[in-house]
Amino acid sequence: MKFGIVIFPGSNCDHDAYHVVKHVLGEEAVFLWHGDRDLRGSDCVILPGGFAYGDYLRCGALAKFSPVMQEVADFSAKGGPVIGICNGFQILLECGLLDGAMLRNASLRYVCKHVYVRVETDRTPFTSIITPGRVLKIPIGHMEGNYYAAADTVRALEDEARIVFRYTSPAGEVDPAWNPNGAMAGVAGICNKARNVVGMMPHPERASEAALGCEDGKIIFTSVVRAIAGSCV
Amino acid sequence: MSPGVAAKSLADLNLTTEEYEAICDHLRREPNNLELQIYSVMWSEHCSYKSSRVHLRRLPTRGERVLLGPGENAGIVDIGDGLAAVFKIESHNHPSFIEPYQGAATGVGGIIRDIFTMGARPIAILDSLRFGPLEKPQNRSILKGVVSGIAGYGNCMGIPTTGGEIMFDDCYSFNPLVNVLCVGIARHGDIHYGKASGIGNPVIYVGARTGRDGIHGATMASAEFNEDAQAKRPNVQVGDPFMEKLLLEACLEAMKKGLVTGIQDMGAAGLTCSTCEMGARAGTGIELQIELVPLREEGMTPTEIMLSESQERMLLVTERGREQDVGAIFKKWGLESSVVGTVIADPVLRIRNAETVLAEIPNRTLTDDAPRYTRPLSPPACAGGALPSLPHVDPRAALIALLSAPPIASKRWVYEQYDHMVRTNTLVLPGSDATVLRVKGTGRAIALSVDGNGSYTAAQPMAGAMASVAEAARNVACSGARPIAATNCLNFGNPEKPEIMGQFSDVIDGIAEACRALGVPITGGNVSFYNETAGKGIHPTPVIGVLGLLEDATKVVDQWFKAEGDVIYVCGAGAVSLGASEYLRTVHGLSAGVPAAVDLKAEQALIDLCVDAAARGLVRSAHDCSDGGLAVALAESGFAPGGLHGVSVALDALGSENGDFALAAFGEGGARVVASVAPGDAAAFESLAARVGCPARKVGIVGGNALQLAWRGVRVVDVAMAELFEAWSGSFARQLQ
Amino acid sequence: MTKHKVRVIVTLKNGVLDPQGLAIKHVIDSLGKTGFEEVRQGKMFDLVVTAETSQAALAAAQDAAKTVLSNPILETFVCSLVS
Amino acid sequence: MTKHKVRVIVTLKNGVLDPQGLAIKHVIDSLGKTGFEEVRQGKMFDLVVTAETSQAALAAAQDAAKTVLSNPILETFVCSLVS
Ligand SMILES: Nc1ncnc2c1ncn2[C@@H]1O[C@H](COP(=O)(O)OP(=O)(O)O)[C@@H](O)[C@H]1O
Ligand SMILES: [Mg+2]
Repeated sequence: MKFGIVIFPGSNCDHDAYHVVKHVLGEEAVFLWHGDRDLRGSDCVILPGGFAYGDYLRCGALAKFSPVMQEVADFSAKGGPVIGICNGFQILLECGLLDGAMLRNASLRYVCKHVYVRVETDRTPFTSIITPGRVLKIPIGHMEGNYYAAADTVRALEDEARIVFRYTSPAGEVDPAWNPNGAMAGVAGICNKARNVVGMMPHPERASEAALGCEDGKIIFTSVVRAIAGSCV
Repeated sequence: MSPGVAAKSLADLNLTTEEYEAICDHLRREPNNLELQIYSVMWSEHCSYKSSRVHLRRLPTRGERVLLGPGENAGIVDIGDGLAAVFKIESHNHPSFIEPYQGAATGVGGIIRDIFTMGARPIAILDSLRFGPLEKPQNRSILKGVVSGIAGYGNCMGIPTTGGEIMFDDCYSFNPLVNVLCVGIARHGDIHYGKASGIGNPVIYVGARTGRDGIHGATMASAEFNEDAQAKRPNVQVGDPFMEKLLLEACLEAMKKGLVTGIQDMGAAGLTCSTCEMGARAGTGIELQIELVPLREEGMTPTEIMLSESQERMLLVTERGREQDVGAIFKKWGLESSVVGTVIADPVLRIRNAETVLAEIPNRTLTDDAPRYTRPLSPPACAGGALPSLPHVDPRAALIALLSAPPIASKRWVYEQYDHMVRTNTLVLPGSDATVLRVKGTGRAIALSVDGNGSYTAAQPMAGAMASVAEAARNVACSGARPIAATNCLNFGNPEKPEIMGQFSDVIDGIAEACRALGVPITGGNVSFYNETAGKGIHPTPVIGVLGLLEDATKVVDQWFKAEGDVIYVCGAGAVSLGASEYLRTVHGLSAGVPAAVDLKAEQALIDLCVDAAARGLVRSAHDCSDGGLAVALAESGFAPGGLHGVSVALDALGSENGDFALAAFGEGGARVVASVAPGDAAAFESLAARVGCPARKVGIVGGNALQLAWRGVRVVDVAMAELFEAWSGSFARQLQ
Repeated sequence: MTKHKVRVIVTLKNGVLDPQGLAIKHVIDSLGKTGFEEVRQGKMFDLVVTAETSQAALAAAQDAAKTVLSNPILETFVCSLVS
Repeated sequence: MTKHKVRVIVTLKNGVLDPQGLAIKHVIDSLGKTGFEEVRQGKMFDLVVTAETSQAALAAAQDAAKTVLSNPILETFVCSLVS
């Protein structure tokens, strides 16, 4: 299957996502240019991490105006799987494809380290083969990952099981001490109502090879490969 | 001298009367004001290396792997598979004192440009920092500003900052040091140079527009600071990492498409430096149409345009007729490009405004033929003096004090602010001796470490310099990589003072000797003089970056103990001393004595052992002994990210009969590494050690929850690893609150 | 067509946590400066807009503020003409 | 003692590069919105200060603006009372 990885000016995890898709998973990967209105036949779109437009103004705020985002919106409206990682998540929020917004980390510092996230639902293409409750060790790297939404939005996310990943302790307990950025309800990742658009702050592409010390992230990519293969049969 | 050029205005330009006369000789006439300003910046210490060049010649610069030594924007070494590592270290000390965030950020931006200018894709950054003690609020705020500036720039660029070091001393309170190393990877055939070749070729300006930032930055870096440092503030440059990211991608794309004949970034002295250097290197000249330079501010004078140090700008030369192709690539990345001049046959820098010639200077007189001085030097006085006899201290308290001392305590607070994983090459995360980066598409990895020790160098410049080279090489070897090349950043006081030049000269000799002995030629570097405020200078602080090559990336070793029952060896030989040590400073509040002499033969044997043992898979961990000595190294080896490991060690086994416990536990120096070996590999490890001629003494085993040190049959230290870890891991953040 | 200067002030909505403002208040307090009850941080943009009338410039600025400069989930904004 | 509201506006000095402003202008232009000649970004702080008089509150805010809220190397500021 074919993954399309969007390059915005300032994206910097684009090549990392490409590497995992192509060289670790052995799937097809193509880059999608922000100025084009063409997803090049992608089966799944990845909005990679980085600093689109320098993250100037607000993270993700300027990227939402890129022509390619109209295509991504149409693709997702038709049920196509889309994942935003880190800055990609921020862009999905700014575009309104996902609910909520990001504030600066409670520490007010950029933080790069491994964290633990509990998978809350298997009802998204990106978690389709993960048993809910499983804890994954995946790194984060961001300055604005402090998820915020109005109280009723958070309630809706909870009620509809749209919180996909939550920061927890290694044992899977929700604990403020293991919340790296102050995110509301420990949100590390969410999905839309249709469940095909997922945003997450942790970087699974940085945890997909044994050489890098951790492979827990790979299952997120494998999940979507399986989900798409399954839906084609 | 012309009546118009008073001695006072020469002094303002940091030029001497003799230099003025030399300018008149070069030009065979008097310079006009623009020309004089251009000479002033190009002949500044920062650009011309006028005080250091006669000494730098003594550094070894050749080696089988060296593809390009000092002289271009960065050094280049062969790393096999048709690939090369391009690397260099730079200082940004003065700007970081004036405005820590922007000063450090633009320092990072500058060194990154030096790397991609050569056609290499930057893959990692390391930072070597010096601050005054954290007790002073001002030092804390400088540190915070510098760290967030490095993070702000590097993170946005998507270049991981994967290693570095931080040391503290009061001498850096008014003169923090910010040295940044960047390394990139290029195919041999893709390397580009800063040469203006091909008469008639267009000269193209790309990147940010020119504003009034940083005018006279190079001159500022070439003079002492005084109380009116604040008044120099308008010089501050603001970095735009987003612009630089676009510039990086666009330049690499243009190079890949064969559109770039020559390219150079605009760093110190901006447009002036890049135009005259590119011409001088190619034996050609550049004619610049100043009215074509894209400006950010209105009413800028030619002098301001030529001297501006606005960031994120590059100058490139393409073949005639390819201007549009170049323009299209930059446009795709949202950047402007403008033809601003032409390569000419006359070896001059000619600046015109429409038809009027504003300046015409033989370009080599600004570069190779700039003044060079053999400044008077006096042999450095041996600062340290003898060690007083030390009162007894509780060894356990001493160990805890050392582990929580800022130079030794965990730097997690710092490196968590750096994206150290982007590009997914970081095989060894920060915290271990060297940073190790895989080279995708090959089975190899490179390792890097930056090290320097101002206390050592202040006490004994030559030995201190040798120790820094040895430490950096040892750190790299601990990871299993063979050290292959080095870069250096020389931070000193005022070179017009003979004692400073004496230190400088000795440091060069020390670096030269150590680099030669360890087979790590110097491929580039940077000299930063005038690190003085109100007449008070810093310690002479050479910082050495060593690059190593790991043939098989899967054989990488880190510093952490892995398993209960593994055998602990102390490998290596050489004298150990408490002189100028962290123990003396932290526990006894003293700076006295001299560091141990460096035994380069022992260092080489130790490197061989580390590299060979890693290649054969015989070591589970290797950690060098540096600040805080053996006891600290043992504790640090036990602070494994996956969980703490206790150790039980008998220090007597080291054969330090005539010393005392403090010397054995906390003494520094010596080519020493703490290694752990699986019991089944012990015999093979020992015989390998014998073969390479490196002593390896079995001192204990990994296991338990405590660090236990025995001395003459008595258990002198027995402390829970958790307690040590708490002291070490939280200290830095606590002190910054 | 003349140039008009418009200032846009973007503030966090009431009730949205402002971690930066809190941290700044903390620093001010710790310096021993008293009386600071609350600090909230916002953004400010100075726009130079070419338009027929100042009202047209203001409208253009309002449009930019709404679509680009602010995030309706977190923020509100006010635009005003500067002489 | 009463509570006073003071607004502090911090702007970059003239001539200091404003990368954010440039990037924002670029996006506004690319959306086809015309007439935007310049965008410069600044910061805004709303302070609630307890003081005897509004003048005292203003003076306290000015002091905080000078020592904490602005960086004199790059920025200038203006404080004003808000009713
Ligand atoms: N300024 C820094 N930036 C990034 N990493 C750092 C910095 N300072 C220290 N580190 C990391 O912390 C670890 C310990 O540093 P240090 O005590 O200087 O090591 P060593 O004594 O082996 O040279 C190393 O992995 C180093 O790279
Ligand atoms: Mg070390």
